[in-house]
Amino acid sequence: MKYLMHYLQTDMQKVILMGILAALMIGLSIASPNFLSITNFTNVLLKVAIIVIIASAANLLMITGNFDLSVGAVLAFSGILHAYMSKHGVPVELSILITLIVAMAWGGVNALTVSVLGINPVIATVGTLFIARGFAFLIARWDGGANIMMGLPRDFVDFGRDPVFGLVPLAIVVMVAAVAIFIFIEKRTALGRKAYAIGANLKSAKLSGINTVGIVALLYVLVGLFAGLSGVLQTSRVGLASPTVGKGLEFDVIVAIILGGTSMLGGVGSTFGMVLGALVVGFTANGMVLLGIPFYYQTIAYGVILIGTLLLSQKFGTRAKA
Amino acid sequence: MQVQSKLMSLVKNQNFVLLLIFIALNVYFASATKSYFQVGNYFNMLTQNAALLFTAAAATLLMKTGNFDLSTTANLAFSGVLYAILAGMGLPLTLAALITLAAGSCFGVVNGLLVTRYDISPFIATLGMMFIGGGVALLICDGQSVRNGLPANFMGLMRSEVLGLPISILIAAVGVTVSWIMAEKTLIGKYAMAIGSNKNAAALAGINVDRVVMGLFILVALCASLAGIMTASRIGTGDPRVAEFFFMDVIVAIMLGGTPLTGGRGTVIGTVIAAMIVIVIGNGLNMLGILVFWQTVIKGVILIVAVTINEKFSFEKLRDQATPSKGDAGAGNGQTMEEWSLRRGNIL
Amino acid sequence: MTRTSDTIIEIRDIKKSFPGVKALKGVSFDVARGSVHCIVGENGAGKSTFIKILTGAQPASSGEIRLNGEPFAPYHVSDAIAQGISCLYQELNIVEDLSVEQNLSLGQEKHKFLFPKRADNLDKARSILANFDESIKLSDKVSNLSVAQKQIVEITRALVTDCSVLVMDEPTAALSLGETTKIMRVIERLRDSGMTIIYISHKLSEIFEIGDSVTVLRDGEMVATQPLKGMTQTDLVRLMLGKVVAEQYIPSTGARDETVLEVRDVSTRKLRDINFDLKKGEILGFYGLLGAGKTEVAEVLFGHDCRGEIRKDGNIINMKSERDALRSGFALVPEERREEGIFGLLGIAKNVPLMNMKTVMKNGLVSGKAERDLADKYIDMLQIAASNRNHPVALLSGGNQQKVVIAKCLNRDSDIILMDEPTRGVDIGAKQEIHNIIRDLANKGKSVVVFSSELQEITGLCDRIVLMYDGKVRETIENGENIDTDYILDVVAGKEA
Amino acid sequence: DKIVLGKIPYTLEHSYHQSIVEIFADHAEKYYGAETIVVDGQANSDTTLTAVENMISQGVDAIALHSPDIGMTATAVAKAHAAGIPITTTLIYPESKNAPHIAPQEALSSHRMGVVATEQWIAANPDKPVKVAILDFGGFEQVVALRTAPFVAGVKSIAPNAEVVAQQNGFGNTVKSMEIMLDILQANPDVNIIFGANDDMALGALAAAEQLGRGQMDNGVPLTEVIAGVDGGENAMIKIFDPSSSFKLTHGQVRDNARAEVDTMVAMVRGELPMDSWMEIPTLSQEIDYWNTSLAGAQRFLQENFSFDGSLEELLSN
Ligand SMILES: Nc1ncnc2c1ncn2[C@@H]1O[C@H](COP(=O)(O)OP(=O)(O)OP(=O)(O)O)[C@@H](O)[C@H]1O
Ligand SMILES: Nc1ncnc2c1ncn2[C@@H]1O[C@H](COP(=O)(O)OP(=O)(O)OP(=O)(O)O)[C@@H](O)[C@H]1O
Ligand SMILES: [Mg+2]
Ligand SMILES: [Mg+2]
Repeated sequence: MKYLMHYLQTDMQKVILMGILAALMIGLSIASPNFLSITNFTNVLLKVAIIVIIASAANLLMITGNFDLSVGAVLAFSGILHAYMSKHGVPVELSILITLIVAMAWGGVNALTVSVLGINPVIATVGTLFIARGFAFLIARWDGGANIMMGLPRDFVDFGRDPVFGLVPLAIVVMVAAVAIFIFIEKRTALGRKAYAIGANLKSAKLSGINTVGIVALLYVLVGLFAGLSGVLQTSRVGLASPTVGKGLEFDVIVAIILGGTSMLGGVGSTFGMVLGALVVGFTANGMVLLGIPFYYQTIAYGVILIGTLLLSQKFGTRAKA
Repeated sequence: MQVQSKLMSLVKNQNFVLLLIFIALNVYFASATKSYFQVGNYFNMLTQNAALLFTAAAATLLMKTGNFDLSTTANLAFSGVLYAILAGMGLPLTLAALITLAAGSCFGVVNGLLVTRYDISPFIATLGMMFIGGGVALLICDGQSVRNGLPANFMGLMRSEVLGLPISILIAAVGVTVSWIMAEKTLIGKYAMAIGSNKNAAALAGINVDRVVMGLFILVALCASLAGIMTASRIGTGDPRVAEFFFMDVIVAIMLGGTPLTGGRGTVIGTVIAAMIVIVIGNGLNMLGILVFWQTVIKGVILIVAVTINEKFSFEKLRDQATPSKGDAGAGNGQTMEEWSLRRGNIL
Repeated sequence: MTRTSDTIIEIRDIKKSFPGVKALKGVSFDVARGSVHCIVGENGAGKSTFIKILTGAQPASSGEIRLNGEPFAPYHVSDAIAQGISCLYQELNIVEDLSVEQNLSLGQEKHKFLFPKRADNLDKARSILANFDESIKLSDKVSNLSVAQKQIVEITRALVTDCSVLVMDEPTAALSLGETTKIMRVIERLRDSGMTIIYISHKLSEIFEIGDSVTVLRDGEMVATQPLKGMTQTDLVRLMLGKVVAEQYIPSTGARDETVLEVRDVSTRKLRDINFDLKKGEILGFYGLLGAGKTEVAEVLFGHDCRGEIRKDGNIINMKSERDALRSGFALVPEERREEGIFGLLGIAKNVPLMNMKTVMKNGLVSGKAERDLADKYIDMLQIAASNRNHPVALLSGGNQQKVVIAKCLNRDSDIILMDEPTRGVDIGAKQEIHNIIRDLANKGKSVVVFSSELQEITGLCDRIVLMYDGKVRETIENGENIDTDYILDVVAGKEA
Repeated sequence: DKIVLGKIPYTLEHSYHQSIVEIFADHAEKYYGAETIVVDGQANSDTTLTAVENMISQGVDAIALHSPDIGMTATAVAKAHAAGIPITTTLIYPESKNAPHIAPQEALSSHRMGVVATEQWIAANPDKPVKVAILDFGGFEQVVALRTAPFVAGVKSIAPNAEVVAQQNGFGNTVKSMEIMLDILQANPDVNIIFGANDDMALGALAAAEQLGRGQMDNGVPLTEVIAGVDGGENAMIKIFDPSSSFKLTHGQVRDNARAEVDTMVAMVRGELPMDSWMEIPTLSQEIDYWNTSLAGAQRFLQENFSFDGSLEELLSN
């Protein structure tokens, strides 16, 4: 009981998110007869999976006080690269491997500019965004079109579509794994502890001998890796690689993270909260399409949820107010 | 002696590097394509980007306080559509513009309230408003651009000239100058800087932080709204999907110009030069006939390189690095209790 | 000395609670016009909280304040300023990115349509500033000043404002003797000109020097308000802590013959040819006035660039970064705890192990139990006052934050511990504890270097004392029973011997 | 002197527009020795107008504009005319109607697709009432006029009781369309005719259907639904001629459009055509579907319009 009270006090935002989620579930099951079904939940999870996979790494990155706006572009680039290589004779496994390495290299570029050179993450990662996105289009063009679909080998799509153990789609398995890994990192490893420390006070962290540059760099590389992995999963599932995918994904990722209670300045936040944030966004979008509401209301709803959740947690959260 | 020290301080100025980059780009484009270095082309660039220039200049003041506005694109689209709707209803254009500005400034009021009164971080508050405003813009015109019943002089605003200069350039010049005066000559600039550098200190010094921030949010919203009116009058229609990347351009210009996201530093001049760099690159690459995808790549590279040069190798920085100083990392990382409560989720 | 004895401020039953903490539990006292009214109490007693309420920086939960007989409930700092209450807060509240001049007038500028008018009190500011430290120019950017200089700028700012009540929360914590004395003189002058001053300090000598009456807070409650005349230091300490502490130099028990550190001809832009040795089990003190270069020495030993030679255990070491220094066996308690020491958002338990994660790891993983045990160990050892070990450190009082920083550093278990102003802003009870800890460390064979601008701390604690002046080591002396403080003051003030 | 033609495509992010630019430049070079300058409009009226202005200041001889917006088109045409530069529009024309317009007859083909799709569905599933789902670009009126409205009209001409149960913005994007179509099919499992306002969206809809175990035909006999798109690129064509996939119809026109643009522009430059009078130059947007188009026809279509150099048959066989 005491623990519960404590939880309510410190993690109001998560409680509110759970409340919203519950309200969504109840409301939608009443409003739409087709809401409560395994396929629908699978659909929502599949959609949310891409966001959550990237956000699990990006969340810890944001806890250090940094963020990455290039994830959408890296995702598109990776999808295209993987498709391009697979189409031109590289075995799918090898192609995935190379793609992931290249995706980490994109993360490496961010690591270099932001962490090593100390360039502001907004500009630096927007720069990467432009470059990666530009090359995504160029690769598709070199392949002779605006996207790559034809001539992809069978096992290219099988990778994304075959369920694991014949049950669960791969993307969902990867999502669960990513979340588990990062909850573990966050709770049980020195890396997690140090990431929080870096976000809480960079200077203190340096003076305490924490390898601030290295840790932030590592997280950028991981975010790149996860963005690449998402790109591979997505292209395989859709069976088509398009350089236009993932536009605005960076905002989806950041919104999920922030809804979950992570501070953009770093120091606080949790993977679990991020998952809740992503689910709220995912189910809202799902519900609105189920109910046939035009897309601009969806945009508005997105904004209202974002601001509303924070207002609510502001109001009910017991916060040390100055 | 005097001249020399003046010169030195110019060279040490961060904006000097930006200016060099700007000049270099101009020289390159002028030599690479004959259609670039022409008065008409410069007029074009300025007219096309007048709104960006004055909005970025005003938003520099806001960014100096450590706040920023992502909802400018939404505001621009909303205002353009609203202006066209009002004009199409037969309202006199001046009245339509005034009503639009009033409505557009509501973005600033809401942003400001969320940030100051409810302690929501500017990122979240204005991102939320970006979604909401963008949705509303589409909603009021049902997703279709507004052009029915527009009066003949609907585009008059952007067509008229004063003393041979397109009016949009004049508006930009006036807007930039006003922001510059506010930043450099009035207390607003100083207060903005103080708020961004150390909000607590500013508040404890008796500055009404909330009022300054609120005022600047409204100022930026007014600029974005005016930008919407100008864009509508330029393209001759109220288009809800216009200028998608306006907010990004504004923020990139400000940050490239030397104002960090956390505020406390920055100059309007720097922003304007940086904005001109971004504008010139876009125009020049088009003139060179470079494939749009390569343009994207080149823009990214230039962005990273420019900001690296600006942040790492400007003369001012080199001098600072020579002095082992312990004060530099401090800004923005202070940890008073007040700040803590702010940060715990509110600053997001 | 003309003193009107009427009351300027009446405080009635002020209460303030924060989530989980009752910071003030009903404080009532009167402040006499034209007096210097001191407030003392342990760290976390609620002094700063009270000041914030008085000056409108925070609202009270309940209670009433009357100013000149009128109810006074400032909603914002500017309300208090408008009523003639000017305040110098405990934590540095200065805008790094502005110049000294801009800081001095911040928030108080006279203006016409927001265009500032030329300040007329600039000359006054300049002369006050020059009185303290001539090297500070009005055009300097504040971020280029040292901590102490920033503090002086803040004091000057408080002094140039026209006010009838001046509140000062530990103005001298960062200052050395010279400046402190000057501030004492200024305060006396202001009081004589009729100003009321509310003064908070952990340095009791200051309280006795200038105070007229004192209010003692303990744990949010008011213990006493009484005139200082006739009180002794012991009386005051007893009121504050409920016990008596006395401090005097006790030499460390170790042998002190093994040299662990030799510093030879170390120079930086500020330091010139620094030479000294450090023995095993020794407490070495660095003393000097503001800007003498103490912090700079600490930084050099903690991995900053320098010329010259540093030998540890006889081997030359070459440190390029803080991490190198830590690896070479140094640990630092930095001067600015808020910016360099604590992780404010994190709880105590997460702060403590950060310099040495191994102490909470089991099989390569962080063990929650080890973490809790470690935190409890230090909370107990250093008597950190916190409601629980997950209490975010930013919400602790200044002195307790300092203890967390020390705990973090002790946990590193380094051979050589550098402590820059280890007890700044720490109450005298806690200071005693910290000193005991330092002595313990030395007795266990660690070497401690203490950099302090407080002479009492240096003479009460250190075995040997390095006297610095203007970036140079003037002299190194042995501490002992009859150490000549006047001589020390002459040396560090640069007087030729 | 060499003629310089300015071409402003809607956005180069889609293969349709990439192809049009390619054929345009080819044709201009081959037949008229003219040079082509391409500036991307990036699907944005602001950027597109900027491109027009810059081309005017560069002094091109004529401009071919594919604008995203009707109102802006009028402005662009007026600006070009004021500078004495001939301009053509395509798909989206200004209400001012004062310049030649290349008009692909999309509405006809969209209508016909509606008819064919419905006929096929009803023939195979006479007992299942027709339910239509549409993915569009979020309310662009031109898309309504040329694609979605005629398609629905075509459907209704066969099945008067047909119902549009869902219409959402697919953002012209395969992945987004797939996600949205999953939700649509969840809410309306009885949807049996799906129209994507371009092939990318139709492909997204197909991917969604496939994930749900639908998207299938029995040798061209509709089992689960019929999907139609627009453009006719090779990605779509492969699905259309795969007898087991439910994406079966599309229409498009690239070559004739591009050529008509170039021919009109050059004629205006040479003074053979007035530059400021309305003229509609129709081109056929060829309807292609599994049931009525031969593989050879499709192969030819791809070659002519998308510079396709492979063999459709070969692609289909593996
Ligand atoms: N914003 C806040 N939120 C929560 N607790 C607070 C806050 N501010 C102060 N406290 C708590 O109130 C108590 C009183 O703190 P205060 O800063 O007034 O102490 P102090 O007497 O000034 O101590 P010191 O001598 O160390 O400066 C402490 O326990 C502190 O942790
Ligand atoms: N951030 C800084 N930038 C520039 N100069 C500095 C900075 N910090 C200190 N200095 C200067 O370096 C000199 C030595 O400073 P240091 O901090 O080592 O002195 P100190 O003896 O520790 O005194 P204190 O801490 O009391 O100021 C001083 O003259 C000071 O003005
Ligand atoms: Mg205090
Ligand atoms: Mg010092």
